[in-house]
Amino acid sequence: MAEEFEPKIVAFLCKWCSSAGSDLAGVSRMEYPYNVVPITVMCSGSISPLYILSAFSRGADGVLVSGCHPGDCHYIKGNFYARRRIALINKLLDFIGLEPQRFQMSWVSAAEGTKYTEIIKDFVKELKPLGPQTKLGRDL
Amino acid sequence: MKRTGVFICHCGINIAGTVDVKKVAKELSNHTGVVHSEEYIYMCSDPGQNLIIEAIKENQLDSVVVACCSPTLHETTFRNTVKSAGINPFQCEIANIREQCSWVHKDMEKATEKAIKLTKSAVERVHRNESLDPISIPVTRRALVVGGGIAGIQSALDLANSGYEVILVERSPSIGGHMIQLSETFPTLDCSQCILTPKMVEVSKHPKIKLLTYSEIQDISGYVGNFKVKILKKPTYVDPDKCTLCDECTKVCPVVVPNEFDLGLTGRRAVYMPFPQAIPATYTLDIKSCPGLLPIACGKCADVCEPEAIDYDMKPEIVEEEVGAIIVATGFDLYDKELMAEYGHGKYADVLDGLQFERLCSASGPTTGKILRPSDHKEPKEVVFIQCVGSRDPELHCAYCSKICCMYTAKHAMLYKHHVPDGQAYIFYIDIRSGGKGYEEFVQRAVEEDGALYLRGKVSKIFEDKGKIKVWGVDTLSGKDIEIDADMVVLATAMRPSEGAEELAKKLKIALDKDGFLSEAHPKLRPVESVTPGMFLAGAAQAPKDIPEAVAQASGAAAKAIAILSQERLFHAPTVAKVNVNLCTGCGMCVHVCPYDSLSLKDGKAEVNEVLCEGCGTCSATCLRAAIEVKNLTPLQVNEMIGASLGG
Amino acid sequence: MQKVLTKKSLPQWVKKLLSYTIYTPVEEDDHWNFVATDNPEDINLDYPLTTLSPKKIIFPQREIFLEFCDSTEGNPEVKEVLPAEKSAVIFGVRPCDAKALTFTDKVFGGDFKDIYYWKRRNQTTLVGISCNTPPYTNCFCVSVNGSPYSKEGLDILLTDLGDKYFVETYTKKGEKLLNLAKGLFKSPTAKDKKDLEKIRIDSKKKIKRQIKNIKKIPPKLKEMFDSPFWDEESMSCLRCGICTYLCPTCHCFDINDEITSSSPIKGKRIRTWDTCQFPDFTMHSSGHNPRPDKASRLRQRILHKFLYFVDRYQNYQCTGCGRCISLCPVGIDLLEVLDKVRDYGS
Amino acid sequence: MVSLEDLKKEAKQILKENKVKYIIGYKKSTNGLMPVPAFIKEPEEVEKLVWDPTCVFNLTRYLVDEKRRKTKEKEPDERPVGLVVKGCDSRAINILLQEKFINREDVYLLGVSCENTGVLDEKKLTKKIKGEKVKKVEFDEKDNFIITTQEGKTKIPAKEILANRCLECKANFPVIYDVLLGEKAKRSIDNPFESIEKIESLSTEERWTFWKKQLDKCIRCYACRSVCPMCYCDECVADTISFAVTADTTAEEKAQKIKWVEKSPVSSENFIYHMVRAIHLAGRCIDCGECERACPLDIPLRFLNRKLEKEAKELFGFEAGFDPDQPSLISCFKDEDPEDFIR
Amino acid sequence: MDPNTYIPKLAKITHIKEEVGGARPIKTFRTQFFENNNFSFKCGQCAMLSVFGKGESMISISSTPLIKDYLQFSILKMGRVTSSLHEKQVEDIIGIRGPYGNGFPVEKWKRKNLIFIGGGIGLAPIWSVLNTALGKREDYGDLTLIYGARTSKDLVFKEELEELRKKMTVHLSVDVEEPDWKEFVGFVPQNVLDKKPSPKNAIAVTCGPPIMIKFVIKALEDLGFKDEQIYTTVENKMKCGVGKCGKCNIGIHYVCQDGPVYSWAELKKLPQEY
Repeated sequence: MAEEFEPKIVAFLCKWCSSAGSDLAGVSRMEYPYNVVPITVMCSGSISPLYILSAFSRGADGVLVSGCHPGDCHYIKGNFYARRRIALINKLLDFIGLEPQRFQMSWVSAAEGTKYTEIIKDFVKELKPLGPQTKLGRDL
Repeated sequence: MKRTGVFICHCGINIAGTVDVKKVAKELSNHTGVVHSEEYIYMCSDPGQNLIIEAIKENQLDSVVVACCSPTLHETTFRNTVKSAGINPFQCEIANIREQCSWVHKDMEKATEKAIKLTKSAVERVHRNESLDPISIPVTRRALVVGGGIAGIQSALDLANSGYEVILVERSPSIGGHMIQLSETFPTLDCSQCILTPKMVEVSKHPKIKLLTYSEIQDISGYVGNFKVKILKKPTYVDPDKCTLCDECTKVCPVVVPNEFDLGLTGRRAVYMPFPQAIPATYTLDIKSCPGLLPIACGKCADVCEPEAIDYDMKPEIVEEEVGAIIVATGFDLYDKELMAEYGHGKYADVLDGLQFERLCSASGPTTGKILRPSDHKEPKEVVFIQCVGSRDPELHCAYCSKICCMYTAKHAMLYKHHVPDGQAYIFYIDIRSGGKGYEEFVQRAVEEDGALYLRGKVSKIFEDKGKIKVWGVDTLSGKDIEIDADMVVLATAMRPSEGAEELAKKLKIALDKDGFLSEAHPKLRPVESVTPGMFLAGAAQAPKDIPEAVAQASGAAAKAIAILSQERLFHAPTVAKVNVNLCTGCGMCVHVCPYDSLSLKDGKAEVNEVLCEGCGTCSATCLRAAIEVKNLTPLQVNEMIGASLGG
Repeated sequence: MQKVLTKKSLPQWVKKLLSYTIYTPVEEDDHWNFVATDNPEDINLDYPLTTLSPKKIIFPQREIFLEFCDSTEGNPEVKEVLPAEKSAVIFGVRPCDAKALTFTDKVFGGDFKDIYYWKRRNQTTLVGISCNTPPYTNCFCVSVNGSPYSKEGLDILLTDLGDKYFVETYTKKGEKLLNLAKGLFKSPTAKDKKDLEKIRIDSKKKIKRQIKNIKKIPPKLKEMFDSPFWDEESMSCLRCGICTYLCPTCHCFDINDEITSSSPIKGKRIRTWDTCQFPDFTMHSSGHNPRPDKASRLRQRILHKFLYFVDRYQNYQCTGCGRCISLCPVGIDLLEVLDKVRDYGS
Repeated sequence: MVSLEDLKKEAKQILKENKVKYIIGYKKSTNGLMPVPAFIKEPEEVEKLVWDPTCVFNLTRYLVDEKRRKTKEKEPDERPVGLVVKGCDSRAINILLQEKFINREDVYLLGVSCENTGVLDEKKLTKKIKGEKVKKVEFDEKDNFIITTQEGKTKIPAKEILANRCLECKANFPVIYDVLLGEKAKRSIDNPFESIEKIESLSTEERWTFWKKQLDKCIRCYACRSVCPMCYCDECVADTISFAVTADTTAEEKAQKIKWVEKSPVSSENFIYHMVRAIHLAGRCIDCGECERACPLDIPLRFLNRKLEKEAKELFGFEAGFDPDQPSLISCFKDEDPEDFIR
Repeated sequence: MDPNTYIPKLAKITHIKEEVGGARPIKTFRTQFFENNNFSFKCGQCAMLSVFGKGESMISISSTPLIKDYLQFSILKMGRVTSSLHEKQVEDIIGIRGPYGNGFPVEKWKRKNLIFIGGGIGLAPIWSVLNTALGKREDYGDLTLIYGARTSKDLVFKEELEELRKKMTVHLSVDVEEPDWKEFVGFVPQNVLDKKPSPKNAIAVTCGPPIMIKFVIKALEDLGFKDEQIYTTVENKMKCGVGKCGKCNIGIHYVCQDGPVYSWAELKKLPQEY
């Protein structure tokens, strides 16, 4: 039997909420799939659409962007800017025909270890049937 | 190419139990730019740290990655370690292979693979880290306290008594806040005014405290250690220096408006003193209710004022102050009665809220301490107290618990019984929360000594019928329907952030939580700090709390402020934004998005005020030209980290 | 060798050539392009002009030179990557585009032969089609020593005689293609030859656009290097790469390493087209740029084609295809510029 | 009706009065149907100016060149540049003002209204008239163009030869100008995003197939960004070389230029390039359609920008280029911005 | 079949010397090929150095062809490739292809006096000719070096220059005054005018920043040098090294093949696009 496809996910997590929330998942020993590799950034507002495109270009099967809930931003309003920016890139990715499941955004607070766990579990579950992302992957 | 050392911590079996640390070390030793790679059982231990120091010296390392637990735990530890070995602390990065890896995965092979990616990602980042030195800034050694309630008073006094100048700004004509309205306080039942007024007097007399009442914060700029504050001093139209407190003016004033101090149970004139012990002790002409100054429509008060203290030409004044730290103690308001129509509050005169009942009980109150119905001035014989009005009701009102209502309702029941020994107090409650020193005993006393009847359940209907307030409810313990013909109903309404707190928070750039209270920097470890450096929180502005808690937090905030003010210079994280002027076109989009006003345009190029910048990087993601980036987490670094995270 | 081939037999001939990769002009969204096909019926010789010339097959926009892998252990591995060995036939090559290849032949030849170019060049047979009517509004091949039935660079030239093609072979490669389907080709009759002559004379006449006195242009250009003329003429230029990328004679390129992994370093060294119209083309890494503005870049393009190349290889580096004129997004008209050059100062 | 004579008169006047450095307008081409950009310096040259529905170019792009030239000059001529702008072009002016790329006093805008029509699509027109030389293009006010060729007059319904963008245009007259020629004609577009909706209605895989086929054609001649008035960056993030280099630029800085996009014109890189361009134009693209027109391979690039224009409108109520004082799309937010896509 | 000119041969770095530190560092590298070291070149020629993953850079060979054991390159850290070359260590492997270009016509210069005039990193190509001349000392007349840099720290081959004084005339200069500097202070062209080399039977070879070359040539002309007596090198962007990619094209020349060495007489005929 062929080995099951294991998607590669890059998760951009803001330092104060989502990264702390995912740490909490760790502290609470909540198990979730290993497919995700997190990159902690200061604020979801600092996530440039270029990062997302770069991740897909370098072969990510899925990309997650996660920040503080609206109103909870450590930097007051960074996540509001992120929400706009990410909405646009999300629409664009969908428009060019990337499977919508491959790009997700979430609000995960420092207390939501469980939510983070659930998000990753569901993400992996949704990505598996899609197989590898080859549309934007760099093929030089 | 940098010479990087990689150190992988076993964390006992916490990491090594799931991650093949030897394999990680081996894989990393082959990574470009890594000249040393080893693992050890506890990197954070003294021997572990020494191992890093030794390796740095032996291999002339110029950068270090420690693969261990979350950077929130030991980043500082290891940065200090490398510093002691002569490397700039910013040349050390942490790969979190515990919380993000070993603790959440079981399959050793896969977890090891992920740990390698995480560590490589940190290596790629550290390869491009700049050596940075903290940014040093001078400190203005004065403080601002916003809000003159008990929390603000306590903070101001603590600061002043430590030798720092304080500017205390209060929006109403007198300090004292809600505490000065209370009759007695739980659990000791000592007189609220008696314990507060000495502090208020101390504030007014303190040489280090500059008190600005009837004043509001208009604008704030600057940063920790160096805030510039603009305070709007509203005109009182009464010169306090001339006023002799003769009270002639109020006698002639033709206007009567509800008295805020008595929560509308009494009236006051347009020119008034809020309450007898008001600090500052002076009169205020309330311009909103005065028939009009320009042109003078009435002028009676001025006519009778012998010392000519009434000054209709008084203008708003902007006071500018420079301070190093700010304590926000803007307190609370009670939940708007308009929103609580189902309890008949505001509709039936004898349905009161907790604060109104305090005034009824107070010797200085409208009834001089007699508990009488507002409607007919009769002594109520049956009083229903209802807890959790507006609190703990996520569907319709506030989701949170207002925390103090259980205690003050018990106090109210007790005070009522003391005033009306033949009366009966009924208390509807969901459950009783009486955590706190002497609190549980206090509630028991209300039940046992003062016969308060606790009914577990919710009130379903309140309506007036033949001079009685009918209260229908259910006792969920017995399952029986309850109907009480009450003479008075007292609602323990929810505490809300005080009106205007949101607007102030925006000016101060302090985040609000979902309920509108001011957000602390960390719920456990930094409960009195706001997310904005140099700004601290005290009292009910942050969350519902009782007097001792408010006072404790106020002192805590003062201590935190003193920690800043006691230093000559402060140090600010140097991981701030920097502009590539060659690429910047001066479009100003970054200036627009910066939450800290740290960016500005100068000669058509963006410029960073490093002291204000918190390094969030929103500017960098906004810039279309990649002309601005945050040091040590640049797009190049993130891009390389993406590559490493995907195993290439 | 001269033959005739009935139009109906064309697919049959192509069928015999299926061991080759076969390219033919195909219409896609309003423009024509050379596309590989294995269906003989797809061959279309009645088309205007492809947007990109067959240069893109011989000298593809992207060519992998080598693959490398450099880990921290051991020596870097470098692997030469050569074009696949596969003979190809391009049908429907316009004479101007074929002639252009004779210029790139010169550039990619010389002391250092470009083996990537020559491998593709040598394994490709070019089957041309005469332009009985100008395929493009801006055709001017006649002005630059070309003709609508030029054989330069071609292995075979077909001329449409109505129901058949007049077939001429000029090389062994061309003859080989005919020999694969000997039976289909007949010897031309006298009438065929006469028809051919007539069509050819007519076809030249039909070309409307031209440069008068082109010989005067190179000496004029030599004097005009420092002229403000270039500033004026380049005002509307956008510094895009259309004129050069679409030019069948332009050959400039860039070489870059493109990596797929940074540790170990894995990647490819890749040649891509480049153009003198891009500002970074000549920019030194110090930031110094010998051709810093649009004016100097437009001048370079014109001078290279109508002066330097002439001096070096005794030919204009232009075959009169007209692509740069028709597709310039701001309507810069090469012929108008050259007219102005010729008349400049007089 | 825009009168060419009025335009010439105005142009002549401002040149005579030395009010402007020069005027960027349209003149007849020596070749092809469409007029070409004209840079008029002398009052007598004004006669060259033309204006009719074949004036497709967005001339605001030349303000980028003008600014580059000006920064190099030691004593720059501070007079404004005269510029002929259509409705869509004028929105570009607003964006350039919004982004402080130009100051209002840098330009003297000769606004021309498209009134009830728009500009022609060269390719559509060529097909209709099959190689004949066009002598005159008029609009008969009844949704038809009258095309005069040597063969005589032909009447063609506007819808059949108007540029695609004009069929969905919301700015048929200039929104900012110093002089306005023609009427501020009201007109209604049934569905301004009709073309986009067609693609949106495809399935994900169909959309992918569509775009893959289109973007695989790209030869990275960069005409799309060269012709775009919004692509005025000195150094594009899609470039692999550092452009904005001074003597102080360190070798590291140059060496560390990120390669978001490789130079190879392969599918993945073409996609990233065009998506980066689209995302950078979000809230800035004013739908002048120049990228699509300039593309030698007819890639429908306008759809990418148009899609984000649609989303900006629908999600955030944002329309670019109508108000130079509003913050740009991604440097502002509303509390109620949609977040239904966020978990 | 013709060799594939684009494929570099692997070579090991055998020696690295830091010549200049600071913000514009220069390092000298010596390399040896893996397989047969027979790489014959003429002085003044260049080679294309590869760092895999970064690209290629055209660097002039600063060693003399008389030495067969190694190739020497002195490299100023400038961009992507040179930066990564600067990160290389001894034993690291790079790619080299070449040699490219015309080289100095040293054979024609026999029995002439040679004056070398260099600025900064411009000494690198001169170094090759200079050492060739020194190696065949009897073939040439007087040898003079006039060399300068911004500061004494920016001079390359500092130790070698001291050795050189024993064999030929060496005039050094720095742009601005500095303590302990006993030689000329000022720009190289001024030093040329100060030292007044004689044009008689002489060839002047100058190399350095474009602005320096311009004024050196002017100074030499003032001293009576004829156009044919002045040689310099042109440094244009190069990618292929074999006259095809078009980047270094000036007029009918491709600098990588037809240059980089030009006499002033030849260079004058070319458009000023370098």
